[in-house]
Amino acid sequence: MTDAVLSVRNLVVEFPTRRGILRALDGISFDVGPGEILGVVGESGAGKSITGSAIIGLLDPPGRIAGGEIRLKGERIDNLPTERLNRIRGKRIGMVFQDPLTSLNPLFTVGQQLAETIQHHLRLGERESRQRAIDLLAEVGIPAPEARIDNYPHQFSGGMRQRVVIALALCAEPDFVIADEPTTALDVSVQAQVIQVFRRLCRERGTSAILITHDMGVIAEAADRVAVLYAGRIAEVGAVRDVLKRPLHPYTQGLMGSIPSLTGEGERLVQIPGAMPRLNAIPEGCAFNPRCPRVMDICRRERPPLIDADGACVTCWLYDERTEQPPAREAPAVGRPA
Amino acid sequence: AETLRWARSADNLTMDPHSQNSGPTHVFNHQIYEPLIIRDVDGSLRPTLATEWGISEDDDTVWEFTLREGVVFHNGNDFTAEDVAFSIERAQKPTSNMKELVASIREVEVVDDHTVRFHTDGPDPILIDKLTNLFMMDREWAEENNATEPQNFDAGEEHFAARNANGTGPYVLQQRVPDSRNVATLFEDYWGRDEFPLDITEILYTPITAAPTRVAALLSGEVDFVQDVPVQDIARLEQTAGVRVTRGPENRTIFLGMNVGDDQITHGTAEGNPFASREVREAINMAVDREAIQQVVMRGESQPLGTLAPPFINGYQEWMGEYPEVDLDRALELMEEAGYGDGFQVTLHCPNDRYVNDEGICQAVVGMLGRIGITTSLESRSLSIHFPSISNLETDFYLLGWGVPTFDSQYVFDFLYHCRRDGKGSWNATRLCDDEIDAMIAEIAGEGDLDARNEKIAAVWERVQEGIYYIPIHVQTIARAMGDHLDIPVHPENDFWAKDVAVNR
Amino acid sequence: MDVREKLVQRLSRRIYAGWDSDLAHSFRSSPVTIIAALVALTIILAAIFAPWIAPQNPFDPRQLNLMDGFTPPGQENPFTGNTFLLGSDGQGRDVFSAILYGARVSLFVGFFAVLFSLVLGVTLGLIAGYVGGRADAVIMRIADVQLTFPVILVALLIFGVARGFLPPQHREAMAVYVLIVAIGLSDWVQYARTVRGATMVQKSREYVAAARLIGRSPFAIMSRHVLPNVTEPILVIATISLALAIIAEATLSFLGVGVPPTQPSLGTLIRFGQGFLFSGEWWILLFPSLTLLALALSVNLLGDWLREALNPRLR
Amino acid sequence: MIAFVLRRLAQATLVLLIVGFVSFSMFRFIGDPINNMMGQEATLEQRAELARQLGLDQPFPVQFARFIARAATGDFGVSYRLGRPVMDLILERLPATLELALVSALLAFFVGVSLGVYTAIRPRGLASRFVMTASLVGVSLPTFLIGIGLIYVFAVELGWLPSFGRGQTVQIGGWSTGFLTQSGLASLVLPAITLALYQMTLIMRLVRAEMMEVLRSDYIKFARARGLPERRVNFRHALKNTMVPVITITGLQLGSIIAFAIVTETVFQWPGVGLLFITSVQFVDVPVMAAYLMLIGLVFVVINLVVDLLYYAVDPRLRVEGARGH
Amino acid sequence: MVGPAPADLVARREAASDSVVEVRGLVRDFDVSASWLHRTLSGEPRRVVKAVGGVSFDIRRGETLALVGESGSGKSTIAKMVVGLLPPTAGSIRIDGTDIWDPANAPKLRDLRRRFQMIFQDPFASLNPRWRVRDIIAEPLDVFGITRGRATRDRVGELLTTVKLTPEDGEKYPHQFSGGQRQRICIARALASEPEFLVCDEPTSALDVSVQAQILNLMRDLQDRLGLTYLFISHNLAVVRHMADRIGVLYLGGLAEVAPAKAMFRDPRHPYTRSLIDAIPDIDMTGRERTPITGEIPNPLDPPPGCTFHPRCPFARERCRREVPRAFAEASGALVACHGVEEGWVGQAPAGQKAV
Ligand SMILES: Nc1ncnc2c1ncn2[C@@H]1O[C@H](COP(=O)(O)OP(=O)(O)OP(=O)(O)O)[C@@H](O)[C@H]1O
Ligand SMILES: Nc1ncnc2c1ncn2[C@@H]1O[C@H](COP(=O)(O)OP(=O)(O)OP(=O)(O)O)[C@@H](O)[C@H]1O
Ligand SMILES: [Mg+2]
Ligand SMILES: [Mg+2]
Repeated sequence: MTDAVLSVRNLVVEFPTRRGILRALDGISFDVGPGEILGVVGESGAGKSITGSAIIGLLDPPGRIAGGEIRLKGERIDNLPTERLNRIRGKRIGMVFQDPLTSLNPLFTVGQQLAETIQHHLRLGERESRQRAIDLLAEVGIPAPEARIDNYPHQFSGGMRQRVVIALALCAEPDFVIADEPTTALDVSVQAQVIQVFRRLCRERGTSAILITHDMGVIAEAADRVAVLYAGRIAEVGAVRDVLKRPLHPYTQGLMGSIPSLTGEGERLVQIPGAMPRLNAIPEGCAFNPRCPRVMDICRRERPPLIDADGACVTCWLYDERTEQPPAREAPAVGRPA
Repeated sequence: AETLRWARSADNLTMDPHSQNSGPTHVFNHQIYEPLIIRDVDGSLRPTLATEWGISEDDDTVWEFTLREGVVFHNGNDFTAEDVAFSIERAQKPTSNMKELVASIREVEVVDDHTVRFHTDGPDPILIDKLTNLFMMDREWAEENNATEPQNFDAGEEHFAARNANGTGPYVLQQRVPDSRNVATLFEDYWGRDEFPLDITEILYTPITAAPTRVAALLSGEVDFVQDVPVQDIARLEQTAGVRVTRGPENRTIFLGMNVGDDQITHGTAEGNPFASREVREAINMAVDREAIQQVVMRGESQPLGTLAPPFINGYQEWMGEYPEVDLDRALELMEEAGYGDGFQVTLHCPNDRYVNDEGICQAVVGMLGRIGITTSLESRSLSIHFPSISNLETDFYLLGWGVPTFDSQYVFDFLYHCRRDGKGSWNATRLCDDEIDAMIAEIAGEGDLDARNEKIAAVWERVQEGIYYIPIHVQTIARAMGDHLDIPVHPENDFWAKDVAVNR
Repeated sequence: MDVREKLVQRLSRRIYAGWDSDLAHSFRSSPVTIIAALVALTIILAAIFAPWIAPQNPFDPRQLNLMDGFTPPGQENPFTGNTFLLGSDGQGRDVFSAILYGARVSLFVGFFAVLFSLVLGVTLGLIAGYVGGRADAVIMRIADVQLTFPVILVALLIFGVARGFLPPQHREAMAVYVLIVAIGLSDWVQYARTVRGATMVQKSREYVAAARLIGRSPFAIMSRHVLPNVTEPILVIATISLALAIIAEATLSFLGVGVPPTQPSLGTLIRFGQGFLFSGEWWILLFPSLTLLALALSVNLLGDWLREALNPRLR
Repeated sequence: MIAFVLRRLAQATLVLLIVGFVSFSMFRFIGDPINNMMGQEATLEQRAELARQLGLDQPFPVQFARFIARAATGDFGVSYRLGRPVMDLILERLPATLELALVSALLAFFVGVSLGVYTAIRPRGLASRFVMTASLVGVSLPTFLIGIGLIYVFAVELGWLPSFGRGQTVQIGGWSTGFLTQSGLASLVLPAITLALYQMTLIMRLVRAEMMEVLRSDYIKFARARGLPERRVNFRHALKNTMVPVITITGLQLGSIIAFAIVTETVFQWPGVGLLFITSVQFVDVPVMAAYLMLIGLVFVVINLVVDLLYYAVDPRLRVEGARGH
Repeated sequence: MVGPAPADLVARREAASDSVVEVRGLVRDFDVSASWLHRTLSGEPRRVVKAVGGVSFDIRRGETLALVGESGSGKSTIAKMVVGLLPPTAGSIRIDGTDIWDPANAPKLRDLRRRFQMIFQDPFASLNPRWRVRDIIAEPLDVFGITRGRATRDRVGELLTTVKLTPEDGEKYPHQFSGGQRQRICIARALASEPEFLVCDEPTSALDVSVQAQILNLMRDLQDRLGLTYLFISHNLAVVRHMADRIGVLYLGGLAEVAPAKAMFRDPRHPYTRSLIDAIPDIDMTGRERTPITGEIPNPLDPPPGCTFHPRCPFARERCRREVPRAFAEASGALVACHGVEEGWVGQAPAGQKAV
């Protein structure tokens, strides 16, 4: 896809640790089209945040990109020197972190933090920056922005702080935004408000985005397409509707089944036995094979490739032509646990 | 104008001239106060505030002094016979530390402004020798400032004269910050302006406790003159360009004192008082290896000795200086005889900033005594604690050094052998109280005839040597180091007068 | 909450978080630490076994021969014919033996001073942190006051006080204990503060609530539940303050208020040795100084390593 | 704000009272003040009379109140050793110590903070590793050895700097300063370095640890993610946040410099209060010990107060929440 | 597995009233005032957080009552009071008819303690990292003197098996387990004293959905097998829907509505309940628009007068601003504290349709 705003190919991220090299991401590939919001879901530790950090070049040391490439509008942005990266960060790629409390420097006013970013990227004067900051605050729905701009972060409520963080990420009008669990720390009622603001701004500006979360509800509501990560690998990428309604990968199927539903009659939840492996103990072949109800021999031996199936991409041998039983899409029906 | 930057290990304890009879105190005070006469480097007496002196021909209990004319105190007052009378009386007060020296003076008679007569209890032929450190104060100044009694040093009294000085000496005290800085500048109206070189116009006296710092200060040229040069550094200093070292024996013996008088020692776990037994003392005397101390601790800078009398003084005889061979077997036998075959334990108190390698000597002694079963714990401390504890009888076993400014045995007897009474025996912490000895000492004091007197002195020596009341160790050699623009010879009393110093640049 | 308290809490949480880090591994992968451990261990063992290793007992004056004095390292003494590995000092003490015995004194003082302050500080810290309220306020105010006075000052004061109180004949024998108390007393605050902070963190953890739920007494909770969880910061502080205590002892001995000169610690040996700075008997100063440096440095390195190894976020 | 200051002042007073109590107890119970003052020959009546004069026959609290009242006016009695009012002795020596402490504190603070920041920013650099290791050597060497070493190298072998004392001082009012003469300044160098070294190491390590912690925090990551230049992130965002806790601890450390000066002053024969104190300890000169204790307590309290106010100024969270909040 | 309930226990269960837990007028205030000095100087009044303000409910035997509400609504505070970790400011909590906070009942409390237990939110924090799992589980056995020695070992093994771990796991330390396993260890510990009543404070909110499913299923199984009664606390409505028989909705320390689970989701009565259900993201892609509640959660230090929800309530009228609504029973069995519902001016619009 040449028109993709962001395209990630075979991304590998490694952490050298005391016990050897830890592969946190292992061959991740996806594209994000213009104006598109890609949801990234997965269990804790699946590598969602690492994906975001890798794109913006902020992997915690000693983490490093060990393979693959990341292109922003066709231009490679992995392994850029810091000064070049600094011109991309904030200006072309914005970032929103999970915790609005800790994302803001407690010792500077909200206005100072906004203005310095605007000044730096847009080369505006002090007064213009300030004015723009006020406008932005208004845009993300902070009431009385003129008054609040000189407040310190701790004087804001959680939801407002998260909106300030979004304003900060968007203040230089980037082409692309990465939002890493932007609402996890918030209450349900406020969560909806923040997601709305985020979605509205992306739509209005035609900004593409990656929305990282483990809340399927948020994905369902805000994303166009979704990528499911499992143990540092992509399990499935597809349109939101397809993936949520008719998941292909047994893992996705289990995941969807384990979410208690509002309409279901309080029946037993689908339960995937076991837990996601640690990164230093990923089994051979398909990472999901020990937990998979439909495991085949090949799954224990070979890693499944990314397979195009029904307009979505899935890494599962079930959908490989070479395997004997080509299955159709089916409703989540992973066997009930014993 | 030339500043003499002068350092030694300890500060002078007080400016009050009669409060402490200690070397470092006197040496500094000599620059500011003056006695009637001083003892020169060669041991002779040199007229200072007195120009003439002598025993009256008619009465051998009278000394007559003719005072120097035209002498003024730093405050401008004239120095007169009144002041002499006042100073002597002051030195006789109970709080004085000089009272033994003037104990024999019954009365000071002011004949005229420049003549005084001292009337003594019986003849005192060596009175003059005792006056070399007896400084003259201005009566008026003392009275004005409520300083007519010497500072009671041991009681830590606040005292005007302890911090201020008004002497007749060549230098005027400008600043005194105890422990750190004493400044004195040339006195414009000094009587001896034309008599002495007086090249030095300012004296900056600093105590530097740490020996390496002191030596370093000289090597780096920050001080011009260092007393108490550590023996181990003499060689290095002698080889250093631009540094001159002078040395010579000091008129001072270093010895151990013991509590021989009490029934029970308090600083140890012995049953009773082992030191009361002559056998024990003899054993100790045999166990102390003076030659080893000389060779190692003193690096040869001492002369082992078997008596408290320095060889300089009147009354010293060859036989006294001899000391017993080290004989541990015999010593152990003696201990056995005394009933201390299993040994005993005692604390040795030792100064660590007064005499040459004092702490080292004590440590060596501890080892030597260990071999005859005496377990000694060593407590070393600053002279400023050590000396009061000796005068307060707070020690059973101690190291002390005794200089003899009078160059006469009587000085030793009065201070170290006489019982603590009648204003005598103030440095005798042995609790020795022997009426016979005291009587013998008293007889010397009364003897006008020098030969007869010397016989009496010899008798006392015989008696006290026999008693082994102290364990003499040695006479120490002292070394002074200075920049080579100076040449300050060693004085047997470790005295020194800045006014005599000629500077050769 | 006081900002400083918050800070302490954060620091202790940071240290705490490291309980499952792989100590052994990080140890093996740090050559500096291994060397430090070896050095520290050698000195400590040598000190403990000094009576069996040392050719001479330098504390026994009877074994000293003054004539051995000032023998250079490895050379023969012209009078006695003895040779000494690291030379001998002015009292004829074998410098090597003196170092071993001196390290023994230093380590003894250091170890028990640390133990003393540890027990005191941990107890008070646990009480302050767990009981809170008035007990906390009182303990922490006392700690504030104590913090005013650094080790040396407190130790000097206690020394002064002890000198005033103790009967003179016991001063010598008690000197080592006075040192222990003096150094120990000045150091408890660190433990108390850290343990208090860590305790407050632990107290808010749900396992403590679970223990309360089944009716366990505060004492049981403090000793069985909280205490094992605050050991890492205690260990780190203890290691580092062992080095500090050794140096404090040396400094006090240097200032002349330490152990008696006939039973020299490393600090006292250095005090003696510095007199020979210019005179050519370099070994009397150099070897004890090197030993002290090696001991303190290796213990400090170990403490540093422990601190980092127990803190997963630093790796 | 007022409440904050008042609370701090109240705490400070409490601290001083406790310190006062310790000093007073020392005064009262170590040695016998009467013996110390009168010598041994005094009669029983004289003793009783002196006891009455000194108020020693009063109940303990009254004595303590009097002691505090007199201490508040700077009256600590007379030194047993030097026979002079303790306050005079201390005031005489205070300038020396304060000047030394000030220079050391500045040195320790600026060098310590710079090195700390440097090693935090480049934790893996060769220079950082060297500095970190060297700093451990710094805390492992007793101050007195450092002092002796410096004297040996710079005063004796090289002869560049003086080895002891304050050099020439100039009297300005009651203050004698060594800042105005060349020898005074030269004399400061070695002791100041000796005294500063240990604190410098501590500050450096503290700054480094805090800074590294801050650099890992989310807001720094977020600042980076906004593309702010490295310098701005390190020196504006990170440093300011680092300084908040560092100020407190550093403040306390610097406060103890004065007390630490005891050793340095001994080695360099620096005529300050530390030297006075150490001699007093050897002499059991209780009035001086007590006064020194109070002095250190006061210095600590003042520094603490200043640090708290600084803290208050730097951290907006405190300003808004009021004095203390949960 | 958990052994069969002892005979006397069964008897007691039979004998007791239908309610295991009766909570009446429970109030808890937290004093968060500034220091005395500060207040005096600035003339500020005392500041008190009314974390829980007069909450009453019953939990019937074998039933699961869930409490939902936003952060700070007082869920955990209630839980802590119910299990006796936090004393209430006012009101009473009776478990099997015994008021657990009545000092007169202190002697009985030890025995009573066996009968209720708690499972905490964070499985990482609720296990002592320094203890082996077997010691952790054995602690209640020891303290209550239930078993000794070998019997304890066996019982621990049984309990581990009950929660689908193996007895060998007892030798390990908590950090050697995953989050879900750790939560199971917590459950095993809670079951050790054979309680009848379990308080679960957000037991799965720290876990991933797939693990959450394991725990929720396990809890349901245990309930079926052992006849446990749960007070289940969560802010996740879907989870609550899945677990609860009845649901209480908390807002700012007060119960807005208590209703049977199905009824509540079918027909939420209180406007706050409605907006909560509206705010749930629609995972089922029904095309429903999410309508977030407007406004911010009010400051608990300064709660609005009258009905605390009125500033955010689309139906608010004058009365709501003045008068605190009292709970009244609806025909459906729901207890609702709302003037609008009581007076009928809050529309009967079903959830999902915007009611502004
Ligand atoms: N600094 C690091 N050092 C070593 N491993 C790391 C580091 N940071 C992350 N990892 C590993 O990378 C994996 C992916 O982490 P990541 O933060 O991307 O997970 P996530 O999917 O965002 O999880 P969560 O939902 O908990 O945020 C984790 O298993 C973690 O162990
Ligand atoms: N110890 C305390 N001191 C002061 N206020 C407290 C304390 N504990 C709780 N509160 C306050 O009481 C209110 C209710 O708190 P509680 O913890 O019960 O809420 P919650 O519903 O459990 O929230 P969450 O979902 O965040 O756990 C909150 O406003 C909280 O700030
Ligand atoms: Mg993440
Ligand atoms: Mg809660």
